[in-house]
Amino acid sequence: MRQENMRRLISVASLVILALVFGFTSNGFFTATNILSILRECGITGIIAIGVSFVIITAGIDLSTGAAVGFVSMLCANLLYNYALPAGLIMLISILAGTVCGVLNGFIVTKLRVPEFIATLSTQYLFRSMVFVFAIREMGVITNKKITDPGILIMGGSINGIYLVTITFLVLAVIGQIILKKTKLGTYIYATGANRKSADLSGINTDKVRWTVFIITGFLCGIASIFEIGRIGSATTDLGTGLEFEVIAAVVIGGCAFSGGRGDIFGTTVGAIFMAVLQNGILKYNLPTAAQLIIKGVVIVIMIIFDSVYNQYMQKKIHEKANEEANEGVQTAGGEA
Amino acid sequence: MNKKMDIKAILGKSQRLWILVAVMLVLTVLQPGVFLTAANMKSILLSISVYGIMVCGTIFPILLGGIDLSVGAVAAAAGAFAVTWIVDHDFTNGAVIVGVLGGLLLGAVVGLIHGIIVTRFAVPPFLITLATQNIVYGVAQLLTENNVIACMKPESFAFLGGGRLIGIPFSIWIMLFMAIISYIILGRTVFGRNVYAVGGNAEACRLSGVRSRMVIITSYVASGLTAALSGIVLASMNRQAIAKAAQGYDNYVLTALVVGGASLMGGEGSIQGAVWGAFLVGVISNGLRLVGVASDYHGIVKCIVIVAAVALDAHVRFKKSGLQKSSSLFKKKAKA
Amino acid sequence: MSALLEMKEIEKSFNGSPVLKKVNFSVEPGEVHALMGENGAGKSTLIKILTGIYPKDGGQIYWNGEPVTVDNRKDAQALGIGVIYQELSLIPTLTVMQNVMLGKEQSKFGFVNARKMKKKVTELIEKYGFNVKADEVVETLTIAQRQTVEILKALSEESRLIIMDEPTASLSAKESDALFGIIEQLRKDGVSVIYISHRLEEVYRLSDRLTVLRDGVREAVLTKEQIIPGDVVRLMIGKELSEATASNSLRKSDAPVRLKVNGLTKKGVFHDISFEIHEGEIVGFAGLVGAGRTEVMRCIYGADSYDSGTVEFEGETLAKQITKNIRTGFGFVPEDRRNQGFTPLLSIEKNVALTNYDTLAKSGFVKAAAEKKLGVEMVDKLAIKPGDSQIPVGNLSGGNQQKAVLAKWLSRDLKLLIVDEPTAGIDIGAKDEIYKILESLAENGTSVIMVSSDLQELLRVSQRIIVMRKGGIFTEFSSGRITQEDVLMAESGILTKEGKADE
Amino acid sequence: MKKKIVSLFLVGAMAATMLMGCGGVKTDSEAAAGDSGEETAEAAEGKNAYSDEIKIGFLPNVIGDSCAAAWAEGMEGYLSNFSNVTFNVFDGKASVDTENTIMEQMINEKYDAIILQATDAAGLAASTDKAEAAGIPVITCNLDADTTHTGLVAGVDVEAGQQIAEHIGETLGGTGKVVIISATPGATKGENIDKGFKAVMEEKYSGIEILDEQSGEWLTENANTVMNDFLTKYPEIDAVLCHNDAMAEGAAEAAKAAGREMQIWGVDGESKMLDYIEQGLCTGTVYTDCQRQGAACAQFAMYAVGSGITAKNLSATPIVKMAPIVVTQENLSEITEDMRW
Repeated sequence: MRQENMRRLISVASLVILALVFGFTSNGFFTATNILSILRECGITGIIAIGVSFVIITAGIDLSTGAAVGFVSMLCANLLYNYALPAGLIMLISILAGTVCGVLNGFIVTKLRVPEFIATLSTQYLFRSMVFVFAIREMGVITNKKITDPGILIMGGSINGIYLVTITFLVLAVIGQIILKKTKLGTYIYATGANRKSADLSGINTDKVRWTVFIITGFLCGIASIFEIGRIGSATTDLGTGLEFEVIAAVVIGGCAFSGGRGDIFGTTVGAIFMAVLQNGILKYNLPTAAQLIIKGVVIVIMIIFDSVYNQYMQKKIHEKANEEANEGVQTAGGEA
Repeated sequence: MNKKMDIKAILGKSQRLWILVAVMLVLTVLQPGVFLTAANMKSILLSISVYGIMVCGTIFPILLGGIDLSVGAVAAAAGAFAVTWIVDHDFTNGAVIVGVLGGLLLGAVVGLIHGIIVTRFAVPPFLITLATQNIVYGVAQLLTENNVIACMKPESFAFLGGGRLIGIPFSIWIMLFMAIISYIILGRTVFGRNVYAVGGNAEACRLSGVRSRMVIITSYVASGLTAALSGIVLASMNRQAIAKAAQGYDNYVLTALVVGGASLMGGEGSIQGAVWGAFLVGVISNGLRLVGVASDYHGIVKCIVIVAAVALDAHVRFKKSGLQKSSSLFKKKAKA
Repeated sequence: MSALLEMKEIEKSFNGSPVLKKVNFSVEPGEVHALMGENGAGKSTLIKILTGIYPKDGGQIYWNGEPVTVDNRKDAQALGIGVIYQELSLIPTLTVMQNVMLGKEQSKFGFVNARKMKKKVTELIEKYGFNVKADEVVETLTIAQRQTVEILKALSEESRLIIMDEPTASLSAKESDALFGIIEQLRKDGVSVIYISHRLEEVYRLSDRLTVLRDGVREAVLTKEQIIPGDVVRLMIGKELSEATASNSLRKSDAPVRLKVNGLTKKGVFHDISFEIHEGEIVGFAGLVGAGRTEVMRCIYGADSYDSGTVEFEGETLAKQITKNIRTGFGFVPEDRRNQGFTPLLSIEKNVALTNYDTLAKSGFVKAAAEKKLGVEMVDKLAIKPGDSQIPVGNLSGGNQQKAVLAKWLSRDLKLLIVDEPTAGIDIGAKDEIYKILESLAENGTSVIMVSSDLQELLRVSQRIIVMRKGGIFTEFSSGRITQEDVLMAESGILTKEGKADE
Repeated sequence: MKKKIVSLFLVGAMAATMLMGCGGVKTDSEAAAGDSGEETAEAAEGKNAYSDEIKIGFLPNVIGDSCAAAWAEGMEGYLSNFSNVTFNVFDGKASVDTENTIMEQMINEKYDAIILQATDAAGLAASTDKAEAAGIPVITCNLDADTTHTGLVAGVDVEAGQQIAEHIGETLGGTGKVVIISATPGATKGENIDKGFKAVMEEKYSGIEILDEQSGEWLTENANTVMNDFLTKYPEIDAVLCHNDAMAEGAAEAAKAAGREMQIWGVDGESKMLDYIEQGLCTGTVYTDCQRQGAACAQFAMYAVGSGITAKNLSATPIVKMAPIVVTQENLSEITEDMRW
């Protein structure tokens, strides 16, 4: 338990250090507006990252989230434009459509036994195409339309400067953390990821768990889509392109291991904020785009390496401790024999 | 019977590649006299040649259970280096040689860095190569100064991507040549044997005296090299260097590899499978265009074919092994 | 009185080859029923069908006389069947409590009641006096502690039938005794136990009845009175094996020294290890789990680094590099066969070739014909079953896997072979073959170091026995005949015989 | 389990609605207008173009292609005359998400003017509104934003499509077969070219058949692939319309390799395309002087900064149009060396 707290402390510390570096070397980083807009930027990534954390903790991966957001957003925009459905219904449809995306991913993974990476890579193609199926066309030509429904646009808004997406993200993160740590499902997610075979042996339906995490991810993609169209005030065909990689980067920087069984939503939240801070801070320097890219890459590489070195160090310590105890055990065993 | 076994062996023992045969059959019927012609096959091969070259090197990290997502960026940077060097040195043949070698070296260096980071720090290659992708694209931007650098001469450079040998585009020859080299390395050399072995169990290999680290580093270098080569071919084909060249090619490469039977867990896959995989993706895109399906909807068909191919393969394997209960879905079908 | 469990005419095939042929098997309430058989006889498969992991091809299972279907682990659990697996099946990142209660959490609306569960697990731990705490994370525990968590898991299910598959494989003597105590207690509580083990003396001591499987057929069912050790072994393997209880005559070798280890130390793991190995000698290393034997061997081989001390090989200081040591004539068969011994997806041929490319390749290119020839040769020589060098090693049974690992080294000009627990989890027939291989190697001048926890094996094969304890060398037996008891006592720190008696 | 999550979310949603009910929630541009209430008054007077510190940002759809480079060059050329102006170029990465993020940041950093090439007209409307509400004039370059803003220096896309259609129609004599290699589906510029092209074809040249349209995703190599497939499928093609020059070059290579001759048209007029036209590989393009277009944007921006004009003072977006110049081999010499980019 203490180790877990130590790890959290370190990840928060690295976030703070990064923020301090930006704060002292650039202008206008530590202003209320900027910090609020950083929290806004990480909102959509963060909401999806909660679901993807679940997936990665079960040792899976989801590459289709960006495309799913694109598809759901376009579907909503289409329905708003063509049928002028009420905002509440649109939100429901959005969440439902996202969930369906998740159901499909889960179906391909568990029922068709296609590995997660391949399954979600191909549904990424599928969802991208679905965007065009629902794209609004005029005389056969795609014409993206502005959304005028205030109920949707308000979702991109803020209360006293705090964006709704930020609030939702944080609320969902807390719920996610509770699911992971306090519920049966959470325990099963860890068990499935750390050792699927023995989770199966313990009577856990791991296929069901894996399916569930995909459904949760889809559900969250649906929620994220509402904020996406609320913010942009439209849905465009390229929406969400590359989002899946940002999400995965946030999740992994937040401490979830690809090998499964490790990480939590606290870490993911820090990871999502870290990525947003990095993106925001780099833009502050007015550097050429090349330098921005290079700095971003270098910082992430350093973070990953640091994380790995730290983990190895902790593993070694655990190992040493176990060794010592084993030797003590032998001692007592021998003494009494 | 015997012949059938041979075809199976060539296809890399993977059922999923039979999908290719089925797809080609359907297209031949749909587009008689158009699809199954030498000219069309040539244009399919040409369309996959650039990432086909990448596949020949990227398969190495994949076989090790790793991944290289930076191939697109490396291609852009290498192409940018070659072209800018040639442009800056008066388009001489000498400049072409230096430019191409320099580009390849750049790719190799990126691969080397990946290899060293992956072996030294035991970090997930997925994330590392995703991050270096930014850095390398940054380098490409530096080289091109965010502009299009046209390079219409000399002939020797244009030949790499645009020339023809016995009526077949030279980039196809390069792809085939690289595929054969990969095939020989994987199938006939100690290094190739070691790649499969390390991908299956790195620790066992270390204890058997295999220099696992060297194998891993060399594999990433190979991936960087072929990515650079394909970038140079692409630059030559387009007669220009741009910083955003080859974006998304990592996706094409992965698709080709997984459709071709490679397991992302490592230890499984073959170069012939990967080339067949790339070819299948090329055939689908070509076929959809010939049939006249708008490019908007290609993704739907691609998704179905990939899932069908991989699911069929998985199903056959599970059925054969008898170790796991077959998916309930197939069970129901069997009963019905 | 009807049987608690009855399995009738169970059938199962893998890849078309039958593994179980109409097997009958039954367990009475409150009995300890041993299930015996060589590796590949079908024991594990039978158990996996019983617990719903594999679907059966034919036959019927009866529970308390009622026909039942067991489709998954949950079904088995609902009936009251608990399992302790040979391979540890815990979730390393979860706590002891979470592991014990996995799949049977006490919860309300999906939320787990951690306090209640912890109380339950703690009570159980106290009842049996185990050395773990409920909220420790499993990955921080020792192997023996993890084993106790496994047992806790089965106990917590309040099962009426507990299956134990090689439960003592990695337990110390004291821990094993504790386990036998638990089994006695279970028997008294009316709980039945299916006990699977290769350690015959445990089986003879514990079991009320005994079923022998051979090649997927039930060979015999014996009651306690009918159990005669020689008979059981004969039934298992179909021939009689002499089971020596005392060692060969131990002796010091006069041959030149091949390996000289002096003051080898790795902080916190082992210290001041010094010994010599002569040409053509088989030296056994005895000791309890955690005594540091494996670690010493890995350091000598060059797989791990050490802090101080020297290792000399034929008078020259040894490199700390595996590749160089292999060229010098080293061979190494690791303890953890599955994770360190072989590459499961690759064929026998390619696994064997892995260490032999210095002769099987020319300037980096593999001589495919020679590679194939070696594979076939090794399969024939070691009788690896099934006799096809193209089969992936992962698909073989444990004994055949171990033979494939040994085969990696046998075509080389070996000067020193280190084998670590060479026969763990392997049936008697295969064990015997492996001993013969080691002996013939020694006859041809190869020095063999054998680390083993199997006392019978140590006594049978070794010419000298070095006993390690708590990271140091405790004593060495190098003359006369000794018994299992002598070694056992030494491992626990009591000297019954003068170690180096000839001095 | 799922029920639990849903219900928890619903509680959160209800809480949010209650907050909204209190009138606390503001959309983005409302908030921006509120924040900068005082500043707007100040900005209405404008800044001194020669002495005040002025920050101008340029956010193109994507950087790395020749158009963006030429625009940036043109802007820099003009703005470098003012020592008090700092000028920054960003990368929109052809993504609405990225452009919105960068827009927001420029607004936070109180840029004095933003020159924007909107990846999507509707997609950037909200951000543009927000900027304008915060008193920052937005000048769109080439691609419009679907809302009233300070100015648009319009590209020639619809017109380019029309002009090319006219040219093809005339030279083919009203009958023939045409294929289109289009932009990435959904890209505004491509859709606009298509609109112009198809409208003219339908109206005036009904004898010309549009055989097929496939996407080359802006890329030379993809256009080459698509063209190869067209050549395989259609034994007779008289003209090809490509949505940009890069794709026209790829199509030209494919046609050359197949030994077929036809008209190949691009749009943009980058210098490499002019070379292709000179060599007879391509037929023509619609040239825009992108450097001058960039300079015009910069001038527009400086005018807005100096005068303090924002969308508030306007009822519709003022538009500056660039002249579409159809370039073929005959008039190639009119595009002099210094006009090439």
